[in-house]
Amino acid sequence: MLLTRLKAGGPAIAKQGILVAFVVFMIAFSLMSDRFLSADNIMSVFRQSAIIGVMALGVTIVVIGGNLDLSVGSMLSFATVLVVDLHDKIGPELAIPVMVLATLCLGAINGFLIGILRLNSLIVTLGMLSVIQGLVLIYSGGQNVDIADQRGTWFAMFGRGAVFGIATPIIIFGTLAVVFHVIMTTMPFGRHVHAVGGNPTASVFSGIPRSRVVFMTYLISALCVAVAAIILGSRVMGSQNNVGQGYELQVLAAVILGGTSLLGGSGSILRTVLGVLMLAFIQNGLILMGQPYYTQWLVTWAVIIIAVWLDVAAKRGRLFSPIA
Amino acid sequence: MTASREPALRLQGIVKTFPGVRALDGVDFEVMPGEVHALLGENGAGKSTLMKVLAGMYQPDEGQIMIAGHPVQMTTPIEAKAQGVVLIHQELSLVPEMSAAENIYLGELPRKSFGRVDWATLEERANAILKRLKCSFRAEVTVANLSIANQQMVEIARALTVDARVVVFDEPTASLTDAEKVVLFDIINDLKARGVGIVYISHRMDEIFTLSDRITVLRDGAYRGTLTTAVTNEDEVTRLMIGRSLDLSRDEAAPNFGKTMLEVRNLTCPGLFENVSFTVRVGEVVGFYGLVGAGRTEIAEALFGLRKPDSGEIRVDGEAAEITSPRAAIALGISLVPENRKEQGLVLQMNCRDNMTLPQVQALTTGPFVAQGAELAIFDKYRDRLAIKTPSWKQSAAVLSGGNQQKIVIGKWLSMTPRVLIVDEPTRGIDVGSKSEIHQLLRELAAQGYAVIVISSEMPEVLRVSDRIIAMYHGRIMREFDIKDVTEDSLVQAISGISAEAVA
Amino acid sequence: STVALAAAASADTVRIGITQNNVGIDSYQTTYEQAFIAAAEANPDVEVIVLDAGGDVARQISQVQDLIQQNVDAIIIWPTDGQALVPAVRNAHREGIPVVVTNSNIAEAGMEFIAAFSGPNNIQQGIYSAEMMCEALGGEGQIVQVTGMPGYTTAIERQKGFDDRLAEMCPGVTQLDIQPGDWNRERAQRTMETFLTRFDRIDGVYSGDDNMGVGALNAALAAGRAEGMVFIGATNFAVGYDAMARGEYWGSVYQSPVDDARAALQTALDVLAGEDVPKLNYFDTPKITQENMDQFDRPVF
Amino acid sequence: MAYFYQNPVLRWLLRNPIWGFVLIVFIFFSLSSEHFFAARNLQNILVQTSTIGLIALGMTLVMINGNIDLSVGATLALAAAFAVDVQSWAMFATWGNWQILPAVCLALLVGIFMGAINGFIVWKTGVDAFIVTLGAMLGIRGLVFVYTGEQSFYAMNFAYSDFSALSFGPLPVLAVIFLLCVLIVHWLLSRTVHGRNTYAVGGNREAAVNAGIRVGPHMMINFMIIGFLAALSGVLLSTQMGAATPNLGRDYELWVITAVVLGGTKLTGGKGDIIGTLGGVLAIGILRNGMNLMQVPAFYVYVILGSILIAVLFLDKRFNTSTDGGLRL
Ligand SMILES: Nc1ncnc2c1ncn2[C@@H]1O[C@H](COP(=O)(O)OP(=O)(O)OP(=O)(O)O)[C@@H](O)[C@H]1O
Ligand SMILES: Nc1ncnc2c1ncn2[C@@H]1O[C@H](COP(=O)(O)OP(=O)(O)OP(=O)(O)O)[C@@H](O)[C@H]1O
Ligand SMILES: [Mg+2]
Ligand SMILES: [Mg+2]
Repeated sequence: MLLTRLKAGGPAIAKQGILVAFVVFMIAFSLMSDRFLSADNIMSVFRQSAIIGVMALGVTIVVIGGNLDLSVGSMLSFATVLVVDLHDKIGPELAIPVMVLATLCLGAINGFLIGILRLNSLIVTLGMLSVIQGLVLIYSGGQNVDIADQRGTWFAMFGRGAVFGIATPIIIFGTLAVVFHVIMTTMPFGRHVHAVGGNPTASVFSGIPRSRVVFMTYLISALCVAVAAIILGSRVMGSQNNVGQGYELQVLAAVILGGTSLLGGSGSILRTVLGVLMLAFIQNGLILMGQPYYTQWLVTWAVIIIAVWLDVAAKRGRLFSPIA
Repeated sequence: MTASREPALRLQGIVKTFPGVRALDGVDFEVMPGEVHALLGENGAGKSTLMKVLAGMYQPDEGQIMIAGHPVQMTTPIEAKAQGVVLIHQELSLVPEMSAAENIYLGELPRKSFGRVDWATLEERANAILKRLKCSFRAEVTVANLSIANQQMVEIARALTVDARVVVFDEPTASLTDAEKVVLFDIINDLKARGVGIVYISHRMDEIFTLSDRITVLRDGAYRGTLTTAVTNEDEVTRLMIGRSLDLSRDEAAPNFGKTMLEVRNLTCPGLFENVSFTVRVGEVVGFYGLVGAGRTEIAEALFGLRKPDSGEIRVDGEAAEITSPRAAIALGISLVPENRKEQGLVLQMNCRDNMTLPQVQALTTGPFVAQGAELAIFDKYRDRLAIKTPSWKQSAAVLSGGNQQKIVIGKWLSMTPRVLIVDEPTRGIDVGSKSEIHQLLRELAAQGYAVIVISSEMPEVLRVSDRIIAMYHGRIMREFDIKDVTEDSLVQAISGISAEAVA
Repeated sequence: STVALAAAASADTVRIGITQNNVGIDSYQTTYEQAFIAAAEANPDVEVIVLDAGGDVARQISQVQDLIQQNVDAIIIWPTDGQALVPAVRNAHREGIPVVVTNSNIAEAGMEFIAAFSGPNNIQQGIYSAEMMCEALGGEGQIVQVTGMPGYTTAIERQKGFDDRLAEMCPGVTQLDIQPGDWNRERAQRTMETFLTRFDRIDGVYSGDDNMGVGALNAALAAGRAEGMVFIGATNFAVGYDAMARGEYWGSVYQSPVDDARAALQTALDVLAGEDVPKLNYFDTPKITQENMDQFDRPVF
Repeated sequence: MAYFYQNPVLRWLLRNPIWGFVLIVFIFFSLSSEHFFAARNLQNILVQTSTIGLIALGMTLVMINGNIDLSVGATLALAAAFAVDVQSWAMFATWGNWQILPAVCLALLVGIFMGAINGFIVWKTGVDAFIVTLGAMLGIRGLVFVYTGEQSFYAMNFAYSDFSALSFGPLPVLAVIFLLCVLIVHWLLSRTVHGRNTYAVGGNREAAVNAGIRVGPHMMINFMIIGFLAALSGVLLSTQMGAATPNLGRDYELWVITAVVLGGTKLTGGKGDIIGTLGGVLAIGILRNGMNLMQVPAFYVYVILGSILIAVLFLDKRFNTSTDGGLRL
């Protein structure tokens, strides 16, 4: 049925392979666990996915611009350790801007090396992943940092608070998603990012400041990490030196699941949100069903491939690749 | 060609649809052994699509393919090859990092024991083929280092590697020089003499009439008819193709040149061009004519801020200009329609409208947002003006036919309303109708007060659009002709360096 | 972390190499390293070479090779994996270099090649936690468990000790589910949130360390369900100690990285001095609960 | 300066800056650590390099193809688990030391099979290899945990771990196997039709399809080769440990890719060679070893390693002027 529709070019809905996969999967899970679709659980998953989600927004923009950012994981460790550590030392109203600035500096280094010097983004951000991890450890001396007075600080509102009954992390994530979606779809900067990612040469021939655009994508990515760090630090009220370890791949998986092409030039913020939610719901749903962690990994494997496959197949108009 | 013989190839009722496009609508086509059958049609008429169906790259929705009287299924290029069908692609289909020899024998490298490549045999055979094609380079050279023309020759060389039944040439001459064309035609005649059926796609009427035995015309994916070359004429073909006759005359309204808009003095980029000086006035079209590799593109790149000249001066509208980037050039009112539309002109996965407005998107805003209405207006205007064939502005540029892609790029730079418009090979791969429209457009633009530079390797083109022609050879300006004084002979001499001594 | 104290290495200076599991992954290991270096600095006759395997077994094996290559007098290993280090330890043994294993023990097959083990008993810690849990719940209830990083010895041993002892001692306590928290507080918090959605009644939570335990506590507090829930951890961290002081956290196992590090160095020195050292030197890791916590210093990490 | 460019050795080094870098760190560590330049240590470096190195050989093929394989670390762990566990299967109980043989064979087959799955999915679905193998990285690790039940396996038979201590003359057997694989893969890539097709598929996939290369099966073969090499690497690693642990090989994919890119292979495909890759893995191996010997503090190792990665990339960019033909892009 789906197949024949795909073949026929299909209605618009079938082209949103990821959306189809998402819906199918949500239905399947809700049949298997009665708690899955409860309001509480949905809110809880939304809240949990905010940290990865906010980072994924930034990385989506980097990837549309034709690059990768694997340094977000250790950058998150850096930013969280910094904001939590400074919280008790200089107070949250100073800690936050200092941390944001420091994180933006790291983003600027990425942007300089990749945008201006044109070094390969995968390796640069891999190198930065290592460098930043080292910097965190040197900064903290390898010790965990904690906020002493967890109850009495307004810093708590970012990770634990709620406005009109909606958890702040969800509001932050949602707002950023909408803002970035608007930037990417309706503003010149978004067009420039698409162009640079799609064809850097042609972009330069069109007078687009390619270096500056790429530089900016890394600043945005760093900014997202800083926001994620505020949510994380406030939620946990403490930080380990390696809190963000491995997040880079989860973030990337979400971005890819959202259908953003690693080749650059195409992708969508809103679909990244879908990708983030999908990964979060898989994890949540399988725990609700009492499945062990390795089953979660196996299912994630299958879901990633099937969802992206549907997406690719829908765009191509046939299920299997025509390559012999 | 006796009628009793089976056609080497027969396509019947081929239908192929893409989302939103019925690219082929029941096309019939046949080629006899030893026949050169030309396939004609406007940009986007479906010629390349038909040939890709034949070569197993696309699956037809309906219809039948028969090779030598037997129905066949072409599900992959491998099968097509096995059936003796060779397709020389419109867009180069080469691996740039590999040698010419490897590219020629791609997919069927000669083997020794243990699956090793038999390099000696490979290079011997490849060199023999290149020699037949009178190529000056050796088969060992890496393709990336070859000029576009030579890359085209490598592509053509593939036709000679297998015992082909049918060879399809899809616009093989788009980037060849006249000398190379002559060689190609010899090869085609040679194949023909050996009984190979040949499909020849081109937008150049002279070639069609020199080479072909029959002409089939497609229009909007539909079969329009087949003519015998010997008993038809260009006008009839053109009418079948675009539904009207072409006016190929040059409007002889007295040109009205204004002030000097662009002045270049002693511009030098060692190894590429040296001591180049010229001026372009408002209302004037200056044609740069030369062989491929003469350095014309490089001059354009320098004017557009893409290349740093060693010395020399550029003045725009009387003022010395420091052009360090395309951005700066655009700010000065310079537009460049680049030579290579796919690499330099388009963001392929981007839609047509966005491609067209890309250089000005930052200016086309209401508040912080892109004014999409204004964009659409621009797109509509140039789609109509250039007769761009696309189902909607949302279509991604990647799936447009080659000619329509070129038109998008031209539209993109025209919409900038520049003071100096540089077009590099503007009509490469464009159908006769649109070509004549573009020529007319360039003349009109000049009349409206643009200073226009046209770089072209086609003599009729420069002769038709230019007010002045600058002939280049090996990075130097050999001679400047006023259009009234130019003769074909003197032009040919100038660009082949024959008059070099005379001038120096 | 590096100390080359003996600038002019005298003849009676001993050179001891240590390769640690993954410094920086948590405060325990970092504090351990600092304490180890401090202890070495305090002893003028000791020169130490401090390496870190970053959690990678293969890298640790190469580090052992590199230490053998440098002809150190003794090697201290904090195994990333108890099984996988056996051949490396055997090599060192063959080269005549005594090996002291620290913190988490090497597999049975390697015991004959080591000079001594010094460290806590993780299985015993799991047992202690089970006993505390049992006691706190009065032998009845439903609990969940948040474990460390899957596949790592410490995590496995604590879980094993806990599971076995709980089943034996308290058949009335059921474990609803066990999910990993990866030694990561945020991850543990997430896991606990899902537990809270899934189970209407949770009486107790056992976490593989206090860092994760506090994550679980945070989740329960946020859901307003912490009241009456018993939180038990292991490796008492400062956050856990504080939560205990506030009465939110029931108990843990007190384990001092400083003791751990000093014991390891001392054991190595004893071995080198030719003293008769027992094979297994467990240092004491007592239960710490709200009742007896004033007998313990607040952990420095 | 002119001499600099004419000397063939120097010119070669300029084109392969990673080997220049290997040379520099080699000399640096030789001068600064008395333990570095010793036969024993050089053997160690080779053995330590072989783990990442073997996978890097396969990764070179896959990356020249224009693909990537992120699942190698997990495949390595799975193969190691099989290699160690199968030895103790009851059916081989009477085989003595020969029980190692079926275990190793099965482990290698598992590696090939995992590669085949990745390759098949890439071929049939047309989903980017990055995505397919990112999923597999998680999934295969899941299989490892299912198979091992979270436990480490150890080889009862010491003959297994003694194997890694064998040597041929001055070379440890693991180094010999590694170097042999280097030669074979180098031969495969530079001399055979399959090797040349590898470049063609990566250089211009569409052209390769048009030319009638069976691109799908071709890519699948390369995935099987990297699966095999990852499994071999896992087997060799498990002989060094006499055991297999479920977390074995975590992050290896990143190091492997780093080494291969440092060796000059393009992520976009079409360019690269084994000599460069060998330089890449040696560079990382020597750096790691040298920093151990010089007792660089753990926290600084991260910073130094990362910075050097970026620095090498920078130098490579400087020396290998790109193909934009002097355009200011
Ligand atoms: N893959 C595709 N997807 C969607 N539309 C396509 C695709 N390929 C071709 N088309 C459309 O099919 C039509 C025929 O294209 P084709 O390339 O065959 O034209 P052509 O006759 O070769 O033109 P030209 O002379 O410009 O090369 C065009 O409208 C083009 O946009
Ligand atoms: N036969 C050749 N041998 C060596 N180099 C060549 C050859 N032909 C061209 N080149 C070089 O390749 C580069 C690109 O040539 P291309 O074919 O693009 O022509 P061009 O210089 O851009 O000018 P034109 O616009 O006249 O074609 C030029 O810089 C030229 O020097
Ligand atoms: Mg065409
Ligand atoms: Mg040119």
